[in-house]
Amino acid sequence: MSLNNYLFYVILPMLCLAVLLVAYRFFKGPSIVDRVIALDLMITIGIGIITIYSIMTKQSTFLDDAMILALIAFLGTVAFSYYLEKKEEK
Amino acid sequence: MTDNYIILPIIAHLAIAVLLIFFWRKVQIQRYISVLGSLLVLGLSIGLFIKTWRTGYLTMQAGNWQAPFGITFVSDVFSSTMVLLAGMAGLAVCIFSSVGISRHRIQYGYFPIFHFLLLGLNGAFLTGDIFNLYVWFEVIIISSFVLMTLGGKKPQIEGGIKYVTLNLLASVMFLTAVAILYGLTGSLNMADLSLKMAEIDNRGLVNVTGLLFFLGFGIKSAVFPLYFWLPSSYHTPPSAIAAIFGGLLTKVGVYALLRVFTLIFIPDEFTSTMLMAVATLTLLTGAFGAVIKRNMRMMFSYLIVCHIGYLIGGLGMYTQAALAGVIFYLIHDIIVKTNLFLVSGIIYKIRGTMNMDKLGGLYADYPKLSFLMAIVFFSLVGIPPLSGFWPKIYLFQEGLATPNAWYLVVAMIIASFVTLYVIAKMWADVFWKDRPAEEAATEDDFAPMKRYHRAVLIIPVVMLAIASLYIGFCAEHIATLSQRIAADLKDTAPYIKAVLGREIIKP
Amino acid sequence: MISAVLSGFLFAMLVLLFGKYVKGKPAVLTTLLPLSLFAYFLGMLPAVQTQPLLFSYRWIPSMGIDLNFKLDGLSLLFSLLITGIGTLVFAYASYYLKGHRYLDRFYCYLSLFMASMLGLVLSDNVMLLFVFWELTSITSFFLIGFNNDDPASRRNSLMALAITGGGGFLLMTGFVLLGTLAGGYSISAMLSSAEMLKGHAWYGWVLFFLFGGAFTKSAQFPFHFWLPGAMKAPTPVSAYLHSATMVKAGVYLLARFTPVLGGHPYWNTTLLIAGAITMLYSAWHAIQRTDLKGILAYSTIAALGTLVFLLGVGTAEAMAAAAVFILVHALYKAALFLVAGILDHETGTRDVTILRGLRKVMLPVAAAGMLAALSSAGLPLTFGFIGKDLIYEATLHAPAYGYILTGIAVLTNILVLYAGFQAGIRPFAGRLPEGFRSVHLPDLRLWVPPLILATLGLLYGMIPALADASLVQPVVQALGAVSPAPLKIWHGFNVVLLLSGVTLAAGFALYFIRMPSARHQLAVDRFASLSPETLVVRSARGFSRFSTWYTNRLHNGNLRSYVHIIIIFITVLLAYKLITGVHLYFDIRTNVAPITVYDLTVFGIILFAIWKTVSTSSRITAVASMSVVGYCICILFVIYSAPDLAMTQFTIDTLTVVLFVLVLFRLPRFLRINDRKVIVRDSIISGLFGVLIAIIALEVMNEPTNKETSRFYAENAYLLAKGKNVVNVMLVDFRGFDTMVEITVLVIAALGVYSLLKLRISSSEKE
Amino acid sequence: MLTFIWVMLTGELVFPNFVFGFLLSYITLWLVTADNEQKRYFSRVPAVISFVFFFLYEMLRANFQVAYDVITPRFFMKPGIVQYPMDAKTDLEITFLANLISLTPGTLILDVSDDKKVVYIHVMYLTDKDAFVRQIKGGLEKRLLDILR
Amino acid sequence: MSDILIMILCTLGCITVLIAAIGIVRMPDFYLRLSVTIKAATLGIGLLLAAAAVFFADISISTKVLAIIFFLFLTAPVAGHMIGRASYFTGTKLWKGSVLDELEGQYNKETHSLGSEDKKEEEAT
Amino acid sequence: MKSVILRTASNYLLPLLLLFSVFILLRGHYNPGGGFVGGLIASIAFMLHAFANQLENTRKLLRYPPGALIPVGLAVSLLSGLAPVFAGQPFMTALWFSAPVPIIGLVGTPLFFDIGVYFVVIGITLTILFNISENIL
Amino acid sequence: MELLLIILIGILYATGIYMMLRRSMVKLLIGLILLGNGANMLIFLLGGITKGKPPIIGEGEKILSGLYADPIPQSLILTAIVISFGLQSFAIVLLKRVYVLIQTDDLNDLNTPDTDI
Ligand code: NA
Ligand code: NA
Repeated sequence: MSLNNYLFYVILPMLCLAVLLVAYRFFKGPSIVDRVIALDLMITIGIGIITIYSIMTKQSTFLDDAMILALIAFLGTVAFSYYLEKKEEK
Repeated sequence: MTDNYIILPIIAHLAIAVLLIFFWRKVQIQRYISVLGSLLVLGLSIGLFIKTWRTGYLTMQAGNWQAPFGITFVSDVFSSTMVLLAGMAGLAVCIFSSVGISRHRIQYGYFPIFHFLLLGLNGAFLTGDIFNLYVWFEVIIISSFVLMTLGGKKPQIEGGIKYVTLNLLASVMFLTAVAILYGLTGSLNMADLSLKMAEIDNRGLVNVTGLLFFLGFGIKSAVFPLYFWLPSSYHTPPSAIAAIFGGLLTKVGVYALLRVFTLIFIPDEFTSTMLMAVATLTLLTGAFGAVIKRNMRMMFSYLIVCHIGYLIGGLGMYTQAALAGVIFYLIHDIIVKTNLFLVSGIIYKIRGTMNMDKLGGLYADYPKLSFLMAIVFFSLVGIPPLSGFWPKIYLFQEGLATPNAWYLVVAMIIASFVTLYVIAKMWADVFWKDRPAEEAATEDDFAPMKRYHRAVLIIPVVMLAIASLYIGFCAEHIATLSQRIAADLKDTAPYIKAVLGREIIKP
Repeated sequence: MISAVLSGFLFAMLVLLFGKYVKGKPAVLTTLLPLSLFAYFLGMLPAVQTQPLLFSYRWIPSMGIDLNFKLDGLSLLFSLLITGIGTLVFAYASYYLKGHRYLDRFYCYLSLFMASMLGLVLSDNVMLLFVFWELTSITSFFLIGFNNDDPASRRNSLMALAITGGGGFLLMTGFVLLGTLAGGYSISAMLSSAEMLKGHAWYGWVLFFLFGGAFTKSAQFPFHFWLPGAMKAPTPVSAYLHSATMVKAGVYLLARFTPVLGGHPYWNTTLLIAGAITMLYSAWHAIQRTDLKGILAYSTIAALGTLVFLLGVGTAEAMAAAAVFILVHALYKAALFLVAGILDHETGTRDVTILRGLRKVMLPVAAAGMLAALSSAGLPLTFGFIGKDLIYEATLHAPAYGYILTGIAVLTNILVLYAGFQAGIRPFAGRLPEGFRSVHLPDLRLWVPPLILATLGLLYGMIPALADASLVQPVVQALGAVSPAPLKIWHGFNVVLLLSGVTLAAGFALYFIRMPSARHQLAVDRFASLSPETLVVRSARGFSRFSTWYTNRLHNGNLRSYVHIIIIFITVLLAYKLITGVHLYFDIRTNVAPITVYDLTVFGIILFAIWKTVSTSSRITAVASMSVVGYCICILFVIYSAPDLAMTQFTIDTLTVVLFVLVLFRLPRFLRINDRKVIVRDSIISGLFGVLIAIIALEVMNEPTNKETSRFYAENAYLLAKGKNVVNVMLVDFRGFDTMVEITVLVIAALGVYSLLKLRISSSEKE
Repeated sequence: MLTFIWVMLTGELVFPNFVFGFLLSYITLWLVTADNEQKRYFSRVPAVISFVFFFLYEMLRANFQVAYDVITPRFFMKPGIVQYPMDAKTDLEITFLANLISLTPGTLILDVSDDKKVVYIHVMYLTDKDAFVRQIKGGLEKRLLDILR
Repeated sequence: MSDILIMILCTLGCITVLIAAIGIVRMPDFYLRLSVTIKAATLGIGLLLAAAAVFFADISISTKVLAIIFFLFLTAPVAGHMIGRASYFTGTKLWKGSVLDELEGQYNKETHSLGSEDKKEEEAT
Repeated sequence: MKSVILRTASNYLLPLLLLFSVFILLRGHYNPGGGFVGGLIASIAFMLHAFANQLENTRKLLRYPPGALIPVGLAVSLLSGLAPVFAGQPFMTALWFSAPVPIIGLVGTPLFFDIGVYFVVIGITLTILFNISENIL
Repeated sequence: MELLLIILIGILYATGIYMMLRRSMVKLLIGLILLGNGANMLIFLLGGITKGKPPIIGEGEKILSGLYADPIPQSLILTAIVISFGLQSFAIVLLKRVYVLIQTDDLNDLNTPDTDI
């Protein structure tokens, strides 16, 4: 089994399964914090998918996207936690 | 042949705006820069107009990338006329604003944004690239959003939200249409599109695309039933802002419609009929609205809607004479509608209200000013030989000559009549009628102003009034101009040749 | 010629600018303008006898509109009336409005009006004519509303403008149509295509529009009612505009176009019927009135009806009669108005039930009034007699229904006679009441003008030849007919004379039997609800109500309903176009990328995220779900080879979330409004819209795309533009201008955000 | 800190730009930081490496435990929030400690008290609180502080 | 050879991620979910990235990968801390099987300041 | 938000992100990136700092209000577009220095244009973010 | 895949409009954002989609050859995204102003009829 096939038929489906599971949590909630961490995890797995995809297509360019994702997803989480605290304060 | 002169009216506004941002909060300096800058741009626009008039077409391939690969700027007589008009209206409103806009608004960026708006307008007029046009439209939209809500009073915000929402919807339609256009042709250059669209076999799809453009631009030009944002919002910002909006914003939509529907799409029978039907309803809707509104600026807003109907109707008829009428009307309308709102600004300054029931006595208090305003009002009505009259001849003529356009003619008659009536009624109420006694307490902010300041408010009105008198009395010039533009619009081959630099034989 | 027309405009400007000098004594000097013009036109008399004079100046040649003037008999007659009566009215007004605050404006309007009227009658180009036509309407508006603090004045001026202005637009349409059919706007040129026009399928429409203009201006039933209302204007104005000149513009128009369009059954029948109804209706009304100006107004309408009626008869005799009657009526009616003005001015009332015996205190005025009244009655030796004779002759010799027509004419004349006597004689007859003892003869500027007019009427009546060759014959010629016979005082004993006798006898009898009384007026007022005026006012109110309903219905302040309407409109149009114009097909098998598991995953998540965005009741969840949609799109961008896009979309989505979060925490929870109906309706609308867009996308995808441009970029990005990331090269070089504009957008947005957050305007500032 | 930046930057830009990287870092730092105490990073490289390995080992070990719990149907967890008195004093120390604790599966920093004396740790397998505290103190925190101080 | 290494790294990373994903679905309370996810994902993604580094075998790409891993390791726990703290404020309850909550009562609801007194040692929930 | 951990982390992330943003900016012509994304990343860095350290401190750190970058950036872009005009070329024609600069590669007006974009984007994003979060951060 | 994208585009447009028809201004903004995404995807789709070959000229090559993604839609979308970001941030701030004025984001509270100003 070549690397590409392995990635395509084994790794990617597993990652997709993982994302779907996390997405399930995102949609189910129940609380907003659950959604936030689900979102965070989805982005993180997204980084993984992009990484695998860049290996598959031999395009290292996509790793740049992975980098940006890694850097900025953090801001989103911080913003959400900020929201939650502020909302509580009110 | 490439000529950098074309983008001078664009760059100048951008440079002025940047300069003004450097002088953030320096109210007095900003006033001077802005007025001088507008003057400069007007000069440049005149230059551009003369150059274009002589040569027919000027092009500038930005970045020196030959069309259709780069972004092309084209100045034909039509666009240079529009730039010229924008320059005139811009200068007038700019002068007016330097006194008519409170210093707070100036401190918070009124002038830079004003120039950005004009920048957007000039860009939209001069670009030869459909996506670039979209971008310019966004400049116009965002600066108008800002101007609309500058100050943040509740009515402004209320109007602003409707304005913003519906205009964004228009942008989406525009973008959708651009997407489809690209999907069909792989090109964005309008001249190139003109050729490539003609080659597409699936005419139905081409027409659908045209329809999408119509919907996008239709919202911006406030045609029925896409006009709602206009009467919701135009009465809310300060008059100077309303003036530039009323004069130019809807017109740029019409400009785009004219461009797109002459260069890229040729209206098929359905589109023509639809345009005429829409025009009819626009005329009527605007007229009905104008009849009942007692707030002057609201009434003017409805009149804007109403008169857009003439323009769209002329486009629907699609003969050279009808297009000439549209152009003539456009020229007249830009000048007069701008002035109309400036006049309302002065009235507001004097009386502190726009409600006609509360207004009155202006004729007795300000006879000379009233006379000046009368010129504006009756130009709008089109009392011959004032400016609004002449284009109607073209439009009526073509309306009668076009088969099955009688309803449009009826609507035009009704619209003309209603305009006459509401303006006369307004004249009777605002100028003739005595001022209601209970309103006497409201102070007149105009009379106590320094003579110089008053002059600053009046001069632009005079300028534009002279312009509209010129349009009326020297109608020959405007008629020649309109006919030339209409001929250009009908025969696009020279335009395409000027842009693409090669001889084109259109099927 | 052009200077003759323009001098009035110029003068108006001068008056406006140097108004304060006009207000005092020098006011009477304004008379010099009409006087000199009168002299000028008088000098033209001999020249016009043979053939019309043409004057041409270029104005808007590219629209076929030039300053073409033509002085023929018809226009000369009107010009003389305009300037002649103008002279007298200018003089009269200088005393009548002595010391009025706005005397300067008055003269401004008046000279504007005079100039417009001159232009109107001299134009040889329909569009030019229309220009002046509208100017008369608008100056009339200003003159009727001259006493603008009076609400009735304002209302009536509006009414007059509405009717004449509305008619004006019809006329314009007619002219445009005429111009289109005839291939030009020149009236002279139209003469040559008269036959073609009459045979054209649109002849009826031309007439419709033309009559629309003429009837409204000349106050034909049912558009007559603005004219009595117009009497709110100062009396000199009424005399000038609303009796002698402007209202005759419609008649002038009809006369002018008789050679072009006349002679057709449509033409004649319509004019006859309209004229006849107007004559009878207004004559009847005239005798019910007690207000001097009311009486005169209605009798004016009757006269206008008569003129239209005569044009409708259409024979050469009728033309001659019309020509003479124009002059007759102008002379006596203007005189009567001026007299009425004097009475009003001196006694303060215009009520004929009160005014009595004033001959004792103002004999010259009484003389003027009496002469004018007699002329209007058509007593022998007055000009009116000749006029009436001609009318009867014309009706008797009419091609059809001669007796009926004659009957109508006689009846009208009896009533008009009565009305004329009421206005010109009754106030001076009888005993002078105590109250009027102090009344005295006014300044000669007031009483000389009517006297001149009335005397002229007598003069022409005694020596008809004076008017005949120089004035009447050229008119008849201009109307395209050959004058049957010279004017004579005495035709011998014939039916016409008998009719005249009957008219006079009946009229006198009526005068002595029937005293003016407010009761008559009241009797008429009972039918006011059926009068055309009421109908018009009612329908205007209905129109306004409808407008209110329509406008508020559509523009109800509710953003959502706007979006609804817009989207429905878009959907309907697109759907129609797609169904009718596009051959829908799609071949699924060719040229599509296979669907992979990650595609499906992303797609599935997007769907769920969208669902969540729509269905959640928590704002923050909606925002979070929306950002999921955005992130998934990023992944799609990555998968489909757009790394730059993915980056940008991702950063911007995150920033948008941050922005939302910074704003949202203040807001309460979502409103829970679960109106099922609304939701279902909205879903259907938006669903349809989405389906349409999808179909369009599908169809466009089927079309082959031309990749010429993108190939150029691919091949030249590095070689010419020295960059390897083609997208970025496009952004900064190939299409750098877009980027330039794009950052400008951002800058504006930032400025807007800043000012929106920081600026608070106090509501006291008036901008 | 500078080192990290520098490594990253040179790595990306392919070699011959020591100067540029340094300049850029310097400018950025000048622009940005007021309280960056200059320390001798280079001497600590071996300690850092050994720490990284220790940490990776810890992480893997804990991961397996959690993984087992996650995929088997029954939960064996005894979760709880523990107050952990820190030895770490400076912000940097606290941050490092907290991050590392969090990165270890089964434990998660919830917050640091305002007086910076204790951290609150959410622990998945809290059989014995004192044992847990001791384990952290002796292992992770000690090694970390060794490096940082 | 390197293919094998890549496969192994990928598989490990992938399993870790999957476990985290299962964890986030299965875990009974928020803190537990947070706990399992943050680092599992970090580790898993780290492994995947490492695979990429091996695959491209290029110094510039390796440093890029290192940078990403570094960022992840730096930010993920901080993010976990932020969200965990926020969730405690919003009153997210602990699982009924939890044995101890020493944080309870330590927060000042108004000022969000956090005390450190050791006051509730015996109160296990 | 009062969190020691976040504060510390953000203090270290800030220079890192800034550097990264410059990096993204400069390499845009050859790889994904460019002035726009670069600018956004820089602003995100500052925003993160503001979340952790109070807005006031971030402002102090910046010394100048971020809005000041707007006209500067716009002017840079505009001038780089205008430069070829003075050389007799159409507006926005790319002019390149003949010799490549070591790290960046070829230097030309498009690069300056991109730098202008970078500054403008930082300026506007921070203006928006800071103003909207005033009094709440 | 194109089919899925088309469905997605249709759904984005539909939900965008649907959200615009809600009473809450937040939903309205979200609707506009979704519409924007839809339009972007439309450009993306109609420009033709290609997997795994970004329009970046490889190391040592001088032109983009073989199969590559069309750069034009990408640059158009990029511009469109950025512009809509500007518009969105303005609109979000407008939302904030609205809250200050009426303490909620219910559009029904923003219907003051014909204010006299
Ligand atoms: Na607009
Ligand atoms: Na208009």
